[in-house]
Amino acid sequence: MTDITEHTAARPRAEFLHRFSVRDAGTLIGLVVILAVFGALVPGFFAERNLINILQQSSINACLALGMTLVIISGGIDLSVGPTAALSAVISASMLVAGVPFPLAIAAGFAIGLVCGLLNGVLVAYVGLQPFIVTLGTLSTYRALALIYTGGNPVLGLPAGFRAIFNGSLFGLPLAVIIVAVVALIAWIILKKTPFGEYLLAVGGNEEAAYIAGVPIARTKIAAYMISGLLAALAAQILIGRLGAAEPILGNLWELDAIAAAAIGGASLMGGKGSVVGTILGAVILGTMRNGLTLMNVQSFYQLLATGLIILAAMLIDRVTRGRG
Amino acid sequence: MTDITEHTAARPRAEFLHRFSVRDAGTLIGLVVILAVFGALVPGFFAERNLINILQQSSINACLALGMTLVIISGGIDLSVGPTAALSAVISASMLVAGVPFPLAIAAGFAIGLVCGLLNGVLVAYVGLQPFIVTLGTLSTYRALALIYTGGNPVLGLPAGFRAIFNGSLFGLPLAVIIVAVVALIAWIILKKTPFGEYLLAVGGNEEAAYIAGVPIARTKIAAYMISGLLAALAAQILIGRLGAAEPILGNLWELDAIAAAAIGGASLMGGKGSVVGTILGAVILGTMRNGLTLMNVQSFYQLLATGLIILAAMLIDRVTRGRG
Amino acid sequence: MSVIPRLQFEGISKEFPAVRALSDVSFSVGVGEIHGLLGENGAGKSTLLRILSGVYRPTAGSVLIDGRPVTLNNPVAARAAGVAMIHQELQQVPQLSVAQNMFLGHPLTRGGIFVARREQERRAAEALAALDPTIDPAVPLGNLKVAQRQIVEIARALLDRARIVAMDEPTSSLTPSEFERLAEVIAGLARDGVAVVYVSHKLDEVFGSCQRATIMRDGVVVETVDLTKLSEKAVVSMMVGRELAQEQHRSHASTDVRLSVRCLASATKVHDVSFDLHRGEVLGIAGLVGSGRTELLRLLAGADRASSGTVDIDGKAIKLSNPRDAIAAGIGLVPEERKREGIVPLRSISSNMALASMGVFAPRGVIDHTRLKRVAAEKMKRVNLRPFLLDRPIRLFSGGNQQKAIIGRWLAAGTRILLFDEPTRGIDVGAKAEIYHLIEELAAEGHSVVVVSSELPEVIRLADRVLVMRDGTVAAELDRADLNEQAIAAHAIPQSETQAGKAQGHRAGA
Amino acid sequence: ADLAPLNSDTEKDRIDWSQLEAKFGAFPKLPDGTKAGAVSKTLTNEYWRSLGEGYKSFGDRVAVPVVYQAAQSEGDQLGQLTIAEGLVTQGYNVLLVSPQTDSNLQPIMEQAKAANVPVVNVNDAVIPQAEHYVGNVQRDNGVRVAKWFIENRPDGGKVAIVEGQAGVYAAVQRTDGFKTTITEAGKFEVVASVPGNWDRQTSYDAATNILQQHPDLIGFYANNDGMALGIVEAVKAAGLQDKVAVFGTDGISDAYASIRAGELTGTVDSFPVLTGEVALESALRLVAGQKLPRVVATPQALITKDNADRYSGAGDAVRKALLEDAAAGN
Ligand SMILES: Nc1ncnc2c1ncn2[C@@H]1O[C@H](COP(=O)(O)OP(=O)(O)OP(=O)(O)O)[C@@H](O)[C@H]1O
Ligand SMILES: Nc1ncnc2c1ncn2[C@@H]1O[C@H](COP(=O)(O)OP(=O)(O)OP(=O)(O)O)[C@@H](O)[C@H]1O
Ligand SMILES: [Mg+2]
Ligand SMILES: [Mg+2]
Repeated sequence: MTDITEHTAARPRAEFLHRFSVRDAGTLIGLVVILAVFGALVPGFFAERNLINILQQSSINACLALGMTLVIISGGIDLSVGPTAALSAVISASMLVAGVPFPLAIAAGFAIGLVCGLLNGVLVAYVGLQPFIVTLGTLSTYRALALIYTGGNPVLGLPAGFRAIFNGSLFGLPLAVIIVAVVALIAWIILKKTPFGEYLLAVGGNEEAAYIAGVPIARTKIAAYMISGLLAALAAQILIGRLGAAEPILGNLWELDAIAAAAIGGASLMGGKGSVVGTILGAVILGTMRNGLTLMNVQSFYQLLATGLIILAAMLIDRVTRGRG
Repeated sequence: MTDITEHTAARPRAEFLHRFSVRDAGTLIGLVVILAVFGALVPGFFAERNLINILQQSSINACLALGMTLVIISGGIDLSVGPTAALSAVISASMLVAGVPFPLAIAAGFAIGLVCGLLNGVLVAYVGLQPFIVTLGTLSTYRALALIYTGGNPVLGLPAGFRAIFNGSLFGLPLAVIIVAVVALIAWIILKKTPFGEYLLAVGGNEEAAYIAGVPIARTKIAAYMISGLLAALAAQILIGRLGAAEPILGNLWELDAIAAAAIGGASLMGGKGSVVGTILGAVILGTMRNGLTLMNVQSFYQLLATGLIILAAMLIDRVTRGRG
Repeated sequence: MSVIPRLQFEGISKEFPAVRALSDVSFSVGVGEIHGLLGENGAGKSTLLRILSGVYRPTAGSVLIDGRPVTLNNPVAARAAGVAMIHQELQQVPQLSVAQNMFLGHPLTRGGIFVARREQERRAAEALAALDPTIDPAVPLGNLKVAQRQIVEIARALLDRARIVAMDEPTSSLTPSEFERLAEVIAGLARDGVAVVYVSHKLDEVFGSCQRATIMRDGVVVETVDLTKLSEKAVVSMMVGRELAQEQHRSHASTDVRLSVRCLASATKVHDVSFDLHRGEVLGIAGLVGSGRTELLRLLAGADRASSGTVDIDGKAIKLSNPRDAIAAGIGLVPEERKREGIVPLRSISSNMALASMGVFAPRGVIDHTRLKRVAAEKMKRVNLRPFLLDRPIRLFSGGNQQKAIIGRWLAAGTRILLFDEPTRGIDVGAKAEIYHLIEELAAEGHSVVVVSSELPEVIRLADRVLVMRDGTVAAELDRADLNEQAIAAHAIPQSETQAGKAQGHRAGA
Repeated sequence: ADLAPLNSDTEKDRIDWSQLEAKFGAFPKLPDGTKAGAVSKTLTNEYWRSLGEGYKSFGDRVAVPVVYQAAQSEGDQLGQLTIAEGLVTQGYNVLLVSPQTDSNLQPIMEQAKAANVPVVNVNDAVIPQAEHYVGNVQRDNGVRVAKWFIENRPDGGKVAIVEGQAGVYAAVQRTDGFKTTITEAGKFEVVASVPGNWDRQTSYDAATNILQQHPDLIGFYANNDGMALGIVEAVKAAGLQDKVAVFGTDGISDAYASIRAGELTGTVDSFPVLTGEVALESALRLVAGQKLPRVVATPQALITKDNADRYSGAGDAVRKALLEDAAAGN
């Protein structure tokens, strides 16, 4: 019926590692199935160019989803990533257009992301409001600030030099993909190897126990939201580099994709559980799906249907292969 | 720091009632503050006609939010209410246009709502998937079905007789308001007076203990989602009665408003907690805000800003007046 | 004992909204002293220790360490002041490994950046060695049984090399032999000058380890006594404020078979269990940790599904696919892990009580609250709930009173077969006597009762007949006449020593 | 050399759609196997579906297959980019794009250039680097409605605007065109300009509130027809249908029906089917190597009960009517 009836065996270390990789393997199987289906249906799907496209198209969502994963592990949620990105984007962009040196403008964008995250974090951790509703409130607030700041107009004409930073390639891979891969590596290290990672799991897993053990609850939560804000800002920089313009309405509905990627990857919205590898796979699953459906020229209503069904299917495959999420 | 350090009072019956009304009183104070502000700023804000407008405009969100509250209490969430409403609306509407008798067409719409809820519930309760991600998946799926069914077109020309059912007035109050008030009363009775209400609170409060105590976990959860689906369908009927047309894109982002109303009203997204009175007040707060901002002719960017800030402010007032949510 | 005590409580008071949990509590603990803290459920022991460990702030009064007042505003400050605490409710993160839990909040790092996992695991293993070397510090804590988790909690406190160790019922789920190892560890701490405050409802433990003890009742100190000069009985009467009648076992068993279990097996732990339970009988089940007792009860309660076997009640075969089936058949389980499996924390005592018998209270679909109130008042009076506040959320009650409410749940549901899993874990002598008395009364009324307990005296006190389980099967059935601790232990321990050594987690239970 | 950022409303290098044949001759012969790819905003709006019909009907006429895709919602910027990138990789000879925003399809311009595929920006949001634009003047939309009020309500009065999604190009332009024109006329007061988020229900509620506060309102202008139809219901519910004029934008079929029924006062039709046909024609002329001006302007017209029939017949009839209009100089 429920997980009450099943209990996991208690066994030594090997089992522990095994158990973890099994979760991610579930997600991986989901991805492989989807790849196989599209590979069979779409000629040229496995062309190197297309595979790179998929990675590139998944990179922004992956970037956000990594931050989202940390927040979710801490027992929270961040619905404000899109507007955070927008605010960061329009401010960086208008500085760039005004001739401010790149590093300064980029730093300002990152600072915006951190401040947005800080505000979310403080309201959740110190004031004690529910994360969902806090970030629902800031979702509107940050978006409004971006719109007011720009008067609703896009900021156009970003310098080519700036765009080159995020538009280049290295070893045949788009820089955006490489940047996100590095971010993923760092996130993985944070989660697996640092005290902060443990704190995140502890705060999300059992806040009371964490408090009694002396874990700095508030600081841990705030840091998670700040990282999420920072990564939203990074995603914004990548995107405006790609588009050459920053719009105040950029990042609409990003939060849903990011949450979907994290959840497909095994993060539990009850907190205390989530995986960097899983999240990346989740983002790639979503990216692959969009790419494949487009190449198959599926009409948009049916694409929407497929999106819904594939999210459900991915969760089912995941559930079957790795046990209850 | 955390709720470990502060605990709410404990005393006999009087205190118990008191404690509960204190929570709702927090929300009520929020509403009063907002009313007072708009009353001071907007001439004619307190005109009877306008107050009725506010109730009428809050009624659809209140209807959804009631279902959402039950789902949230059970420890879940229902992101698919908007698309459920859309699917129910287009199917009822096309039956009406085809000349099917009203009761049958309305019943079909309700049936659709129940089926949508059933599917959500089964995936959550029996398959054991996370509610957020299940309903994120069905959010796309149900929307796609509504779009495919109508080819994206609105269904127009609803019979006047049908529209009259939901557009009438009784004792000077719009029928929609009365219907939702009745629904709220039923929800209140369900929560406070029936075994099912106790089961909802128990399942959301401690699923494992509820299981051992013989609570039918799966059925309780499924029933919550089905009620949410049914109320989405009811909201859809009210809306198409009012607008005279059923659009497949109806109900976009309804879930966020409904969740916001429930959360402002004191429901905890961790489950086991929530109040019908609070939710209704939450919905009226949001409705008042929209109404007041429109009357003040606040420019759209600033309306967005105000929406965000008022959600945050309502939560803050609530937090201050009634202690940690 | 040196002149300046290591730890002094001076006039500590603590008020929760509407509850005065402590008033003017003062006593001191010397360097190297093991000081018992005794009192009934709700006396305020945990509250005092939570103040000591920085979780609560006192309303008045101060704590002195080595003669100097200290501010203990949060757990970190308390830890810095040299206080380590074992909490009554296990405070652990199931997702993290054993070692990570033990070092939570103050991990060992390499270069201040990375967690030194290996080193943590090594040190954790060292701390665990004296208590239970079979626990692997690298497994996720959620995979351990309660008893093992409690040992981890103890080992965590030892890591700190604190000046003061507060232990709030550290042995509530441990067996006597595990206590013995703990007692040695505590004695070692005392030799090193650590002050130990030891809370337990198991008086023999307190008498065995402590010289002095402070007795509390209703938030005030009754007296600090020298245990070498007092009898257990005298201490008990100081705790409860009255004489406790020593009751003897009385059997009410009839010959009618009520429950008949044949060849019951689960997919994992239980193999081929058969027994009969009679009307009015109290059947004890003894065995080592992991012998499958809990799982057997869960099968009977419908919480887990049996893979084979039959269960008959009054001669009729019943299907047990979920707890509802069991409840309908008149079976109710009082579970081992009260917090996780027993209570709905935010709900009131009445709601928790009524949960299993909603059908009774809502014959026409709407709950008859007057009736519910009446029944709740009646049942809670019968189990002697204290404080008698039926609408107060259950999470604010002490463990013993939570347990009483769960028993009340089955009384209200008209259950005829009651399954108790460690019924007096964490429960004080007074309440324990009440629960024993209650169990006997229930038997006298014709209920059939199964009691699983790791405390052999408890089994012997209560049971008309005892099944001894070993490795998931019934190793022996002992009649009351043959009942003694040696006999039970002889059947509980696996035959060959080598086998016992191999089987992880098996610890001598007697 | 970089092109100057395009402003489709003011660009000098332009031609009216009716002049195409006169200036560039009959439709040229195309290379064998020519196929066109198109991506638009969302199919949940009839406007974009009609545009697709236009693509298809012209494609059928000249035997060119057209693939027409759309994003899942109006806000789905990256999804649309993904679709467009897919079309570039799949080797279509020309792309027709209707971007969600001014910049979300920017990368396509570069990728397509690298792949030597011409891109035509069709309507609504304007990519600054676009080399080719086919569409109408968004701002003109609002201007036409304002002019109707100025002509038909000489006494002036209170008017209100219900806007589309905050920050969306078309919404901003239409609102601005209406507001500026009507304010300059002097006698009118814009008492409210509030968001309707392209949503019928939101617009209904907003209109109810506005009417309640300004029962003497003489008219509404909504940024699209769906919102306008919601407003019509609110006006009816308030019993003011004889006093309040309601205008929408887009000319979807429901708007025509409502106009004929005497409920909606009018809409500004921008003839999406015709626009689609003209856009594909222009795109294919580019494939054939013709050098078209940067902007090809497509028609729009204010539709009221008086002229509704003239503009709602079969495709060719409408085309003829619009050609007449063009010749007459509106
Ligand atoms: N957070 C709280 N809020 C309100 N009352 C509380 C709180 N914590 C404890 N109490 C009350 O304070 C009193 C003392 O409780 P405490 O837990 O200290 O007792 P105890 O002696 O440890 O009991 P036990 O032996 O059952 O563990 C009880 O009446 C309890 O209900
Ligand atoms: N060797 C072991 N190592 C770790 N866990 C064990 C071991 N043996 C048993 N367990 C745990 O015990 C469970 C089954 O034992 P069960 O709880 O039924 O025994 P029990 O006799 O009731 O023990 P306890 O006295 O602790 O309640 C298993 O699910 C398993 O998690
Ligand atoms: Mg205690
Ligand atoms: Mg057990």
